[in-house]
Amino acid sequence: MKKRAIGYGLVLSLLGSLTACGGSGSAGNDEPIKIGIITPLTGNAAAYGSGFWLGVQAAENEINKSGGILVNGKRHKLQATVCDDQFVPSKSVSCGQKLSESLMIYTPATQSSFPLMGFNQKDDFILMSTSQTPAFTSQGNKLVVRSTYNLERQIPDLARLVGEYAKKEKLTLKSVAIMEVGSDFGPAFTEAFSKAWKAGGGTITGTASYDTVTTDLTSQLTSLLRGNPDAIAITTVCQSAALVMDQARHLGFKGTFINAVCAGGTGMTKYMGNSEIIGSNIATVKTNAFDSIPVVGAFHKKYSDEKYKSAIEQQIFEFGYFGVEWFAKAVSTAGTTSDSAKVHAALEPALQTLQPNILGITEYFPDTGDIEMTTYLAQTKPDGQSFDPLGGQK
Amino acid sequence: MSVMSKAVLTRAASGLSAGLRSREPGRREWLIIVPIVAVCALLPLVIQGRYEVGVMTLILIYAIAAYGLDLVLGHLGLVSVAHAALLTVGAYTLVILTTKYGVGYWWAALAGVGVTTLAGLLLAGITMRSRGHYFSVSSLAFAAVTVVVITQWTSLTNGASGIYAIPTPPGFDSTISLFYLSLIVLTAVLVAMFLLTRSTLGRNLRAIQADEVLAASLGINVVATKLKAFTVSAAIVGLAGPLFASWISYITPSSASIMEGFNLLVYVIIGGSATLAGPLVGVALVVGVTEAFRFTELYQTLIFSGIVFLVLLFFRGGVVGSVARAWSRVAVRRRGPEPAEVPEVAVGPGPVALPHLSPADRGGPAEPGKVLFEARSLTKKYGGVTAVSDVSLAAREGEIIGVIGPNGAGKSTLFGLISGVVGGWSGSASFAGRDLRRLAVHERARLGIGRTFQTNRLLNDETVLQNLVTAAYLHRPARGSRSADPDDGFLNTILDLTGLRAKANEVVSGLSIEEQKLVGVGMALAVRPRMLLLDEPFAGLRESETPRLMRLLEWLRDQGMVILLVEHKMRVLMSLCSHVYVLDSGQLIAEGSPDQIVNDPRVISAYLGTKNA
Amino acid sequence: MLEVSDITAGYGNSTVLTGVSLSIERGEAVTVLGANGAGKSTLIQAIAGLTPIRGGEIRFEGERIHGLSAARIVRRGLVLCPEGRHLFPQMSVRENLMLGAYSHKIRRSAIAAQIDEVLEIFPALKEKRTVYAGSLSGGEQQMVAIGRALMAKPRLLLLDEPSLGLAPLLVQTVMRVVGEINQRGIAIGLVEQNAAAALELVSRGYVLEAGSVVIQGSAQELSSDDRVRAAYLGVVEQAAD
Amino acid sequence: MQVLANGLALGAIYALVASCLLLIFGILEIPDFALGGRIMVGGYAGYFVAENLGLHYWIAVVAAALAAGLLGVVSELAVYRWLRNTPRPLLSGFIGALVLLTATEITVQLLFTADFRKLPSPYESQILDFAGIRMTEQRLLAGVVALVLIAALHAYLRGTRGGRAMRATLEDRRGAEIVGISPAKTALIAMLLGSCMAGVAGALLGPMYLVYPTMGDAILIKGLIVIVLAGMRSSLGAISAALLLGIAESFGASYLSVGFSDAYAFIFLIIALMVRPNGLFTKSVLVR
Repeated sequence: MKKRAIGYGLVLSLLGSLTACGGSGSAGNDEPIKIGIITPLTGNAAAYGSGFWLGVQAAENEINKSGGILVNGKRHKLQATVCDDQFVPSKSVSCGQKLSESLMIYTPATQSSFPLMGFNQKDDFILMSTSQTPAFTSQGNKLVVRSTYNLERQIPDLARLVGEYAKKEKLTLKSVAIMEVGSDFGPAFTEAFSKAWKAGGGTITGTASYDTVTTDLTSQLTSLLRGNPDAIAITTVCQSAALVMDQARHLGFKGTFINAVCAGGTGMTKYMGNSEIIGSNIATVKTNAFDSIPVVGAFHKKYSDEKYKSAIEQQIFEFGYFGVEWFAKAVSTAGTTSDSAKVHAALEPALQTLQPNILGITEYFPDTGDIEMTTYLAQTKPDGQSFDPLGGQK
Repeated sequence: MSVMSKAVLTRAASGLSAGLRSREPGRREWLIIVPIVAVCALLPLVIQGRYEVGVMTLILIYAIAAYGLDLVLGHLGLVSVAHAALLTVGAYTLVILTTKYGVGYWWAALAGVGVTTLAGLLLAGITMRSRGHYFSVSSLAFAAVTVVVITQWTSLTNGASGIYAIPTPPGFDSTISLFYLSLIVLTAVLVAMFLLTRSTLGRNLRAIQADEVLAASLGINVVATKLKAFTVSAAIVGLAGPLFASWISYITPSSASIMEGFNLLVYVIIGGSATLAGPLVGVALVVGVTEAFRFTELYQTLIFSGIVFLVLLFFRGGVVGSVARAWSRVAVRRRGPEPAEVPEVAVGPGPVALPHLSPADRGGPAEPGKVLFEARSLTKKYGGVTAVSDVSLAAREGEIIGVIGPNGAGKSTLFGLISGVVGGWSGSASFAGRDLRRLAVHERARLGIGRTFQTNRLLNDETVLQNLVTAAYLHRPARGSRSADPDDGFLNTILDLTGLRAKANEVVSGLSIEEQKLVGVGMALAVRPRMLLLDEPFAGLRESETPRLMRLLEWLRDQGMVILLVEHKMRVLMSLCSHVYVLDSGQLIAEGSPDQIVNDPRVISAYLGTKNA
Repeated sequence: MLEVSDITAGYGNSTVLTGVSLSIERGEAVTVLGANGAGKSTLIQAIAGLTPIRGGEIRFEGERIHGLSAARIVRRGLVLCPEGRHLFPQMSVRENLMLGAYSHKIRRSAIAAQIDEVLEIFPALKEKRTVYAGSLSGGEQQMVAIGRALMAKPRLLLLDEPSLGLAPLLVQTVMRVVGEINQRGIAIGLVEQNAAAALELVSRGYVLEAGSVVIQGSAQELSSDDRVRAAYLGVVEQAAD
Repeated sequence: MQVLANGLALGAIYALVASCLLLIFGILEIPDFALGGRIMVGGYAGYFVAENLGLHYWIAVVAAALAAGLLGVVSELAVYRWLRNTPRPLLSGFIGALVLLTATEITVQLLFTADFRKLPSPYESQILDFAGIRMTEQRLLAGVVALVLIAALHAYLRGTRGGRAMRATLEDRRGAEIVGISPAKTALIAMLLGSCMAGVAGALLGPMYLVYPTMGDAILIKGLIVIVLAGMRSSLGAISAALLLGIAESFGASYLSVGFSDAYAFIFLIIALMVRPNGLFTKSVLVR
């Protein structure tokens, strides 16, 4: 009886104290400019989402350390608030509603972005995303912006570069099998890549779909390898791509790997047991993979701290960082702390002042929210260093 | 506090206090719905802001689904993780119809309810025969397959990318109006849940949850009733689907995941399963608390885990169940025990005659001497052991037949064969000209075979009257009759015959063994059998109680009923039975009049003991 | 030896036993009679530590044993042979017997010796040592159950309905074995429905009705008590007519 | 043949996890979802010993067993023991175990972040090629160790006093209590053994599939499916069901649609339960 009473007390006091805490939000002092971050901090995608949030925080710190954002001669602090959505759409919506006061909400994935597209215009906030899905910018939403490629633009580039690579290395690289991840990106990649690849005279020998939760891919790979492909195209982030490559090699695959998402480098080698495999991996990369690009090298040097290592290896840190930097510059350029449309339009001139940048974003199209980005082909050496086999970067 | 509101609160408390198993709520317990809905309706006046109202709307929508789940969980005791998948099916139906086929919102929503119901029936069909963990894991598999099907059926569902720009219901496009629409639906669900727990279906579900074998022996079609429950459950979840789609405005297969289904379960458990307010309170607590502690980021999940553990350990009936129980305990201490609920049976001298029991309404008047039941060469084997071997017996109308034999001789198995609980036997059995072989337990009960069990099987958490009302399921009054007594006076008669009138409103588990035995007999009578199988009804009765039951059986016999009586008390058998069968090790070793039996040397050596022989 | 004073026990909201007291002396055989549901099994389970009591006291050889785990009670020499036997059906007879000695941490060879000793009492089980207990006949299973209880070296053996479901011949055998065990100096607490057989065996008895002791006395007193004759020995009287 | 080998390797691991689940379920009557957390903790323990301390892989495996075993014992003492005494242990156990899984995963993430890690193993880079069937040594090792552990568990259950006590508890709980077997102690030992084996599973999987907070989830669900298929009581049934499931999955993914590969296990289960609602390997038993 007594134990029971203690239990009741414990639960009630816990609930009570927590609700009390929850109620008191922190109020800003001099009208900070608010940016909302919706990202998975727990669950399967936690590693990815946390890296993104680290990048955002790094940019926020830097901006606030330098006194904040200058708008019409007045300095405003930047305030980034994070909301963990675990990649669950209903949580993304709650997060979006909670952060709808923000001038911009920035998310690191399609899963977190799409749920907000229903109300970002009504609630008047810019929606920035690292979504590569074409639909993100083809819906006529006036307040969306990408901080990465639209895959419709990138994938044909990839197919073309791979073709050039094969010619240069005198490799037989005609038939490709695709391991697509069962999210929105996989099928979209398969569609775009198949079209471009076949247009270049290649063939697709098969497609297998899998869930990122699944770690044993031997069944799918055994099936794909029956088509004797010259290469396997992989559409997932590095640790998952590493699993595919490892297991394909173990099953006797000797060809090339084409990575659409993972750029290789240490982000990949740390997950690979067999370093010989790595040399045959080629990938499209955005500028940020090459330390040899001065702006990228400098940035990586600045954030060489252990705590950023994993986020930078996953190439998600830079996206978090640059999106915030770009946004801050646009607010400053637009000269407003509240008019989202004006800020959205100002992203264009702001980008011009940020050339060259760590992501290699060269152009911005305000009408749709799409961007243009410099991409390269990368090959990873067994020691984890990447280089451009086509000679664009050394 | 006015007298009225005090009464309401007391009712409410007792309504909420239904702890772990569902029970029939009092007639006025629906009053608890009023404050719930009122508080919900007023909340947006206090708590404003798009985000806050949005969260509250989500709570209402999840609550609707949680009630649907609780129908299966609280009233059938089945732990389903597939209900989030059902919700998603409803949401997808709306979304696909409105965005791809341009169907109007309301029609699409209606279709959503329909398709969800069908999906629920499919789930029921797949899992119907599984119980306990088997059911849970089957439902888990159902959810997993739903996710895969939605993901892979790209042409219809857009696959993993999901569908966005989902319309809101016309006229309810603001956050606040969607909140009130959800509240209206939830109110309807609350009322429906209340009515359902007091309906025949509710009673039958409780009977099934308590004891499937008992339920079937009362003539309840267990499979059909479960199917009905699943249908209603899925339909309620189906109501939540379109609302959810409109609220979220973007839907992906992940809403159907096992984790989401598990969350729904947690809501119900935390709030209090099988209570009227529990699921809503559970959703509000869990969703509210997690939203409130979002700022703690990762620790949010740990806090959540801690709360779930504490509730599981200390709030054993969920928050609502436990708080209400504690409240009613305090109330009882302060004011003395609550007066028993107003008896729902008119008190008065019941009719002495039992016209309902006359076989007249069951195909002709009783013809004493006519063979009603006949069995030939009944044999039942369990693995290598023969429990009943080549037993033949017959029973004539207006006869009490005794079956005796040492424990384990096969008497209970024999009863099981006749009532249908035990299957897989050989031989033949017919009742009133019907072959029993292909008939299920409930069908035999409907044909007029009633029974009691050796170890008394009753609805222990319910009152005597509720037990009888449930048992009288087959003979409910015409639609529209409001009387709790389904057959004016019939249950009254049973109460008189069994002498249980004074205890009509007492909970069965609190009765003495004798009284519980009589409730068992009363329940068997409420089925209005032509043949009554009584398994040791006199065992455990005090000598003073024995004559009453004997007179009752004699009287029933005189009404033309057949009684098959397993009993150890020889004096009782001697005076009641016209014919006695003796079983030993599954075999019929003797039969005849009681006098013949007691003098049969085989019987003396096998059963009565050689000592005096 | 065993002193049960004024115990109350029950499940959930219902009370099964109210103020039951009884005692068993060293080496004595005592029976508890009662109808189905009178509380006999609850009483015996409460003594063996399988059902908690709500009030009263249970002492074994002078020490309080209520509240102790069943395992500790077994170790003290109070062993139950339960109703329904509760054998391990998919284990051999030998293994079942071995487990009977579980609470005494002794060497394998000692266990083997003890098994041989027990099998002396049940010669019929000797050839069935390696057979699964579940495949034995009811009578054999009952023998294994008693044998298993003996393996724990009891000073007081409680038997719950040992004749349940057995043919009369086997009932006699079981009762004879129980008598033999008693003669070896082991006290017996016997719960039986078969009152005639039980009263043959014991020196004293209690009659339990609706959770209370209503009659107690020596076997002769009980046998000649009208109420007992009417309620529990009716069968015998009828047969004698 | 390659497909069959893939399936058998997979099935052996399923069998190991299923055996742990079955042992714990049999004794504790809780579907121990949190075993997934202990597999993961085993993976992490192995990672730290092999990568950070640079010790040999086998020491890492032992460390994994110890860490997971310890966590299992703590879970039993701090959580499960109390959940079993609630009025609806089935439901409390179901919910409690799932919540415990989440709590374990979050705690590990808070301590070590959600980063993926590679547990180094000398056997991962060695590829065996036997008559056209290719497999890494690690994979073969995992399958063999899994089967050896299962055999060891059976030897323990058959041949020792403690093992007999455990089997007795599995067969007749009341009977076990009556002969003086303490249910609490048996539960603790079952948790310890099951968890240690789960920890080894984590260390075996780590080199092949990486180590991260949710690494145990998928394998756990497969294990659960296996024991349900097997009827939740039969240990030999569980092993057969595990191998069957591994092969079915492998063939399904290789020869049927690859898109549905993750659903084969579930569809397999649904069909099996429709035919045999209470498991494939259950016998009807005489209840007297």
